[in-house]
Amino acid sequence: MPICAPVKETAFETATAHPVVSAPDIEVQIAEAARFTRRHLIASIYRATSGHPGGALSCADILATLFGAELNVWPSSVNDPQRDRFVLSKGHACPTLYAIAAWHGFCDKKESLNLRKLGSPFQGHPHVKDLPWVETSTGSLGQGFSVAMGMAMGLRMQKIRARVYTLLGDGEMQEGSVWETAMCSAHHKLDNLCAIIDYNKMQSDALNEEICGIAPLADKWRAFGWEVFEIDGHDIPQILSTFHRAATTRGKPSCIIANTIKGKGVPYMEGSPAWHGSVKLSHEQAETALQALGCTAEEIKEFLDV
Amino acid sequence: MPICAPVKETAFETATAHPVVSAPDIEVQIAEAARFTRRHLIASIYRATSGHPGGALSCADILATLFGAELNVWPSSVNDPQRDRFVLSKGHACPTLYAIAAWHGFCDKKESLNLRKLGSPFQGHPHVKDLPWVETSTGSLGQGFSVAMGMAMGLRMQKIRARVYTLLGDGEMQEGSVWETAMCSAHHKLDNLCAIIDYNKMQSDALNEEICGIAPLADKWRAFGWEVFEIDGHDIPQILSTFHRAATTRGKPSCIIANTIKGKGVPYMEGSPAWHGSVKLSHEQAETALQALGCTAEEIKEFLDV
Amino acid sequence: MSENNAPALIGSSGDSLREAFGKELTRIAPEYPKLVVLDADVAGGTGVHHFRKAHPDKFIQCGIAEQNMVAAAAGLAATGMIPVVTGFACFLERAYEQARLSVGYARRNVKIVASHPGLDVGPDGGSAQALEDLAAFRAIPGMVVISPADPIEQALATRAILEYDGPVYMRTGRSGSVRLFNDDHVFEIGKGQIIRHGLDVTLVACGVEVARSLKAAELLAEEGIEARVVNMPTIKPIDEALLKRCVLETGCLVTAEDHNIYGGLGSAVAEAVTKNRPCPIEMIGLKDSFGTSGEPDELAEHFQITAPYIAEAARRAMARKEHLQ
Amino acid sequence: MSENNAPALIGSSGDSLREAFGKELTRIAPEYPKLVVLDADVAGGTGVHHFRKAHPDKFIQCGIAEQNMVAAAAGLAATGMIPVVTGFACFLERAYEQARLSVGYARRNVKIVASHPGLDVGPDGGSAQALEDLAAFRAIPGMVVISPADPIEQALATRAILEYDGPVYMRTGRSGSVRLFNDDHVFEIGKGQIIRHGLDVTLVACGVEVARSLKAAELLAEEGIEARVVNMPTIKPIDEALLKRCVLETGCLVTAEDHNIYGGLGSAVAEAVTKNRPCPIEMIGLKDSFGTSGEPDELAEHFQITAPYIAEAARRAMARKEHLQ
Ligand SMILES: Cc1ncc(C[n+]2csc(CCOP(=O)(O)OP(=O)(O)O)c2C)c(N)n1
Ligand SMILES: Cc1ncc(C[n+]2csc(CCOP(=O)(O)OP(=O)(O)O)c2C)c(N)n1
Ligand SMILES: [Mg+2]
Ligand SMILES: [Mg+2]
Repeated sequence: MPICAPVKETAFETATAHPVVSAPDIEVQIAEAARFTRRHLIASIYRATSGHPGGALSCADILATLFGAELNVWPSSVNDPQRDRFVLSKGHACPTLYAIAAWHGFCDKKESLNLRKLGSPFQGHPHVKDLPWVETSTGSLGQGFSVAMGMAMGLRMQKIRARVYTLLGDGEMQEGSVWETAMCSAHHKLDNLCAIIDYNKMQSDALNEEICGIAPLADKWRAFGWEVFEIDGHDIPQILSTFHRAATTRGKPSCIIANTIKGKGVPYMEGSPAWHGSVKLSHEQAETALQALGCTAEEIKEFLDV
Repeated sequence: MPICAPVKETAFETATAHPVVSAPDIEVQIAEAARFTRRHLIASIYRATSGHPGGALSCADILATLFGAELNVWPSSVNDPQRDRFVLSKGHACPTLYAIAAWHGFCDKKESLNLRKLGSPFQGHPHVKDLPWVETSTGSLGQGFSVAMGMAMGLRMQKIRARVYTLLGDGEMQEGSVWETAMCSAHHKLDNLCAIIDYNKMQSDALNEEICGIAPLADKWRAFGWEVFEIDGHDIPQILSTFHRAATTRGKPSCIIANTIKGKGVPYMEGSPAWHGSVKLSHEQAETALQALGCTAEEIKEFLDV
Repeated sequence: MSENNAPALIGSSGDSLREAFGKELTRIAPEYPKLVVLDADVAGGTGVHHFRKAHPDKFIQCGIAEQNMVAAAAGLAATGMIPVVTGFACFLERAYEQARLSVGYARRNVKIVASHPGLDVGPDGGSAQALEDLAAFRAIPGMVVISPADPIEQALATRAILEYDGPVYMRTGRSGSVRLFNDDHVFEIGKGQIIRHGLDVTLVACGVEVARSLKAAELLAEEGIEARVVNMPTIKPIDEALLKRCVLETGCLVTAEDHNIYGGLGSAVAEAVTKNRPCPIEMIGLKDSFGTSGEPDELAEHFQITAPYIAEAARRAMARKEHLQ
Repeated sequence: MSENNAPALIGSSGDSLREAFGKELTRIAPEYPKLVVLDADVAGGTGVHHFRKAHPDKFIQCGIAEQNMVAAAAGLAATGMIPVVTGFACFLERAYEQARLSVGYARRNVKIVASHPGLDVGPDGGSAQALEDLAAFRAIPGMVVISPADPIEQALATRAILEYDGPVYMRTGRSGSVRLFNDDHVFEIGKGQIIRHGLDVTLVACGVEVARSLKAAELLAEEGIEARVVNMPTIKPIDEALLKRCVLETGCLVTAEDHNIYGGLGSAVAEAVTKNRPCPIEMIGLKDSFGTSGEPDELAEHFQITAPYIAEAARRAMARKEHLQ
């Protein structure tokens, strides 16, 4: 397993401060974290014999960037009221969250491979119990977003300048409560709230447009009063700069529509809803995936030997 | 009580046919029906000692037009599978529905004044039981719209060319399930579905924009894939022609945003959310309201003597 | 005319449970700096208009969007606030799954306070009469479920739920209510009380049915039957010890609630009784039917949950007890 | 690689309850021309992918929007269709209030069929394990609630709910299930059956707990205890007559369900028993706790709802019966 030091293990910084590393440096670090994240999540889903690889892979770059450069939260500050919050509203992608958390030292890299097992805190969907850095329990689409809005309100009421980030799926846009939250957040001018949509064009069964079309998505969010950014969700510099623009948006919440590829990084999964979940990866499939993600034979052995 | 013959007591017509009366004639008849409706609902709410007059008055012209010229449903055809359906999604405005139904002979004018009483089928919110012309039970905002969508699907599956109309409140736009239905109806290209929004700018407690802003409303519906018409919801010729345009829209559902005045027709109620509900009308208030609605002293006595 | 022609809001009598709740919450708010109240455009009906007026900065208007409101409350709680979510009982059911996951499963310190429960909403009709809320919320693991009987108890319960750390569902009520208790009344989550002594039968009730059970006990007393009356404001966790004692001492029970007979107080009592010492139980409540329009008292009569029916149930329970012996 | 590298879907074994449901529905569909199936993007998990394939024109994809789906089904029913709403049990709770009003109150002929109930969803974890669905839906007036025990019964129940005119909530299951019944098995809404004879204690179970209760009876038999086993696939309306008989003949009961001990089968049985002839009841189910990740069988063990725990509960129930005599 590639042992890389986490990007930040430093002291607590203020809500608006960003790590003082030069841009290219941090981009390289984030890319490395994203690579680790993809490998780790494939391994954990393989070991679990079930899970949702497609939507976990599509958001790896987003989460790597968020944890690598945007969130002012470190293992030492998980209980600090001043910390930024991240809510994984599309809870089924938690292997990505566990992986990036492991990368940054919130949990043990090896232990967090113990996914979906009885007694493990790394449940099939994120649960607050036993994982202090999981901000709320999710798994039922739509709810995490509403909870995140409540957090943004709570922080503002307590005059805490931290920000709240939440990641939603595009299929999740079909849940009505998402639009309740969108409307209410805009009404309350929650500019400390940022929703990122993992726009991978696919949901559980098929393409969004086959199941229930959500286009034009940006128009919807604008009509609901949000500042909207449309980006390539695998372009780390673009994600970074968009987070910055979102953080400086005043008077309304920000929505980042991140165009992504479901299964990104594992060629045989890319662009196929079949890999949404709950799928069981064979040893060969996991191996092929890790090869595609650049693992050495030794790393593959370490990841897959249970 | 003004005894006027219902506009239609004729035989059943096809889904697309409109009554063969000249335009001015029908407009006069609808205006008369609307006048009756407003008087009747004030009387029934007065007698019930509770109810929601504001939002009942704002939709009187819309319902009078719908029942007077658009819906191919008559007392003799309430069980005809080919009939058009009307769903009052903002169920608290049912005194308007009961009044226009009484006007058209679906129920007894006098009996339908017996609102909200034990044993009366005219409950505080519409219920299918004992009232065959009530198409679904409503009262919980948002649900009627979803039910209407299901009806539109059911009719299409059975190759019935009838149309489904539903009336929603503007406060109701805050319910997430409304946007689920909006998205799903557009996806399924339900051009036999027409949603009318009673845009009276007010809800239970205050103005929409104080509670939770819903503007820009037309943009929202367009972004959700609907054909949108914005009209004056008290201008009968405009309502009529818009129904016609909606009925000829193909490939998508139609949304008519009807700008209205809450409490319309009763000056002291107009523009005040205080008259939303559940309010008790004093005898004097009811009298003043009926006077404003052009009732003679005799008619007032007949309406208010319990 | 508009000024002095203000509408008379229905049921805003000072002795309703919602008023007791709203006023007490407003009064004690300064003691709970993290308290925040959420509303979905029905503040005028839940009693929290008092709170909004006094503490506008602690009042969050969510619009007509109960799902978002309940999950948002979980988010507020996650930041250390103490959110009190208010609404009409039937519409709060819209957020059942949010109450389950974001509140219950995450075990957030959220208080859901529901007015207009049971037949209480009266003329609005069956659509608005929540007769399944106690059952639904009781089934959520870890959720405390409370239904006080009078304004004094409602006020005490209001403080108690703020003191308690965890998810709570509490009923209030819109109708004018009978005052049953004095200022020295004690409310403790999980505890019921014997409020009338008797050894022939125990009437276990919550909410509006407590007053009716007391009346039933009077009717029975006229026949020489000594009915014990237990006020059981906490439906979950139910006071098993007290029930055990009542079964031992009176040998049969009647439960009375403004709720479906399936899943609410009656079931909680039946579960406890069959788990400990079983005895005959007769249940008063709606017999798996929806409500309809009418005044709450008329409806109570219509659906047979008033004192005479409770008394009749007591006679049946006693007859069954005899039969067993 | 993409072609022959197709993912293996978990739990799609041919003997799961969802498969039995999905296949039977597909098979008998031609007999019910008004039948229509609704899905919220989980057809692959509920068994109705079979139906979609065979009858695409009778399949409505609603997207991930359970609220709209359930109320839309009411609308379809209003036009004379027979809608079968499918989904995972936990997510169908999202539409609880729609089930209450648009389906239950309007009494529409809608069938809500929920897969992944209880601990059945396993590794997905506590968020997805619906342990309160029987309680919540049972509380809705007029709602029939069913939880079959094996594929044969599931298939029979599938036809039975289509024949029945009114709202129904029915569980299926994703895990491979034990086959208990032969082709001559009979399922009738509202009827339970004695599937093993015995006079010492009755084990009343539904769903996956029926097989476990049979195993418990075997364990007990080794000790010379003759446990009767009752399969109770209809939780509502509960078979009161059968329960009465069991109480009379065995004097004590154990209930077993993959559900919270509050509000489900155990409560339904306790209500019926205390209403008729009371007796000791021990309840097996989750003790008011949420689930967690793990394989269903492991979880059943962890939460103590397997055969040894049922057997132990039977011993407790019998001891309490003795004590009473
Ligand atoms: C309310 C709810 N309904 C259904 C599900 C089941 N489910 C889990 S993931 C999923 C598809 C999600 O699609 P999307 O949001 O696009 O996620 P992604 O593509 O990023 O994996 C569904 C339907 C759920 N989790 N929550
Ligand atoms: C789900 C739900 N929540 C709350 C209510 C209570 N309620 C009844 S009417 C109303 C205001 C509705 O406002 P609007 O839709 O604008 O109706 P109108 O102004 O036409 O009367 C509210 C909040 C309800 N009926 N349903
Ligand atoms: Mg997607
Ligand atoms: Mg309005």
